[in-house]
Amino acid sequence: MITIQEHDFDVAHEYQNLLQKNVTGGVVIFSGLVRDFSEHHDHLTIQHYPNMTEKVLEKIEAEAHQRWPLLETRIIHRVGKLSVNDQIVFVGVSSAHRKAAFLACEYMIDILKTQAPFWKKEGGEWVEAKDSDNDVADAWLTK
Amino acid sequence: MITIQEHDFDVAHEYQNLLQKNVTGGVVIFSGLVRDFSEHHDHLTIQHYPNMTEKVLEKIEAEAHQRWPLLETRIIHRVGKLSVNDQIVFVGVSSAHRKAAFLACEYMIDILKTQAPFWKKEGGEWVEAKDSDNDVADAWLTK
Amino acid sequence: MKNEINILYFASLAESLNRDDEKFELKSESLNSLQLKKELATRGQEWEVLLDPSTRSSVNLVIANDDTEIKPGDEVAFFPPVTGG
Amino acid sequence: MKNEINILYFASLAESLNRDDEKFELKSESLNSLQLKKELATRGQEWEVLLDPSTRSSVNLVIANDDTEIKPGDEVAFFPPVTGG
Repeated sequence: MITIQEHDFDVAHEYQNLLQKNVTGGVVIFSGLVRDFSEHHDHLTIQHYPNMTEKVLEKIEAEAHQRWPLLETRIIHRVGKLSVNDQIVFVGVSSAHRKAAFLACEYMIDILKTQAPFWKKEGGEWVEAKDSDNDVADAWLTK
Repeated sequence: MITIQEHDFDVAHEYQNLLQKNVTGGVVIFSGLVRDFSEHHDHLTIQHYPNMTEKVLEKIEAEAHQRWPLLETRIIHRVGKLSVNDQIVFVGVSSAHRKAAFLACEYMIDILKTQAPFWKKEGGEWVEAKDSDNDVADAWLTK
Repeated sequence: MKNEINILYFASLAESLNRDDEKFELKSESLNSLQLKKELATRGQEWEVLLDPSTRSSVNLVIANDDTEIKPGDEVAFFPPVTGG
Repeated sequence: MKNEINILYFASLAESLNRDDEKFELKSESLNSLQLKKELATRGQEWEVLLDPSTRSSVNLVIANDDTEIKPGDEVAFFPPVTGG
């Protein structure tokens, strides 16, 4: 399931939802937070392209299920105004197998970073995309 | 920090403890659970070698900090009698960098699986070690 | 109008072009993404950013390349590289 | 006794050897892990599992190999491959 929302998410709640009775062997969770990026600003704003974002995230989720034997997957991305220490993004995976859960979780956040139409503005400046993020996404897409 | 305990752990509480004000960019968590392994039994028992277990887990944690730029790390392993769906093991990592957090989390659970002196008994049978677990641990130790 | 498309601009592009969206009338039945960008770039120097290789575009919510066909009623978007997560 | 070591057994080894631990008197000042295993294996067929390559051992909480030296007062443990996590 994927959700784009302004309000915060609850890691404990999302963790519980990933568990499937009797079959879950492992859960891997990634949670991204706002670091202290500047002496001059303490908040950032996240803009997105509604409708396209949902479509891209759903595709990322579907692709992960195709690549690995997964049980549940969850992506949450916040938009709007966020402050330092706020949670931004949640990616969670449950599986019978821990390796599949690790790979799928890392895959989803790596691809999200380069394909999902979100843009961050820190203080008055739009954040620049990182080459390193493109490199890790390319590594997934060529294997 | 590492803990070996009979009682359950709380993922939400452990997650909060991994966060360091202003500097945490990402948190990766692995939680392992008891799957339904048999029609005939619904519990397992975990034995361990006290003192040596602590020593091995502390070494795994220290090695992870040496390999990657991490903030907090946490390992919890339960012992005693567990039932299907119970949580067994928790490995959590926080870092400024998501890639470091993913690598360290997977490293710690992979090495724990092959080096920490725990033994599982499902119903009346001792669980056999898996070659696949040795292979993934060897992959870390030769790079 | 029958030959209209909807164009959306996001993030730094919306700011530098001073708009979030606009209706745009196609002069032909269809054209490709590159032709649209070239036509918009004639509006002035600030519009040449659309031809910058770093600028991304989508047609009907799917990432587009220069050859992607655009038809009346389509939703086209232009944006800088994404920075979510 | 001055020349004693403590030996611990875990999991399937503790069951098949029917003990969790024992005091064991060294006949020499020191010996290596392989020598200890060979001496214990003379107790009977079920003890030969100690010489099985899959059997792990530790000396004073550190994983040992056949060459690891054992001295009076040491804590030695024998156990099958671990299966935690």
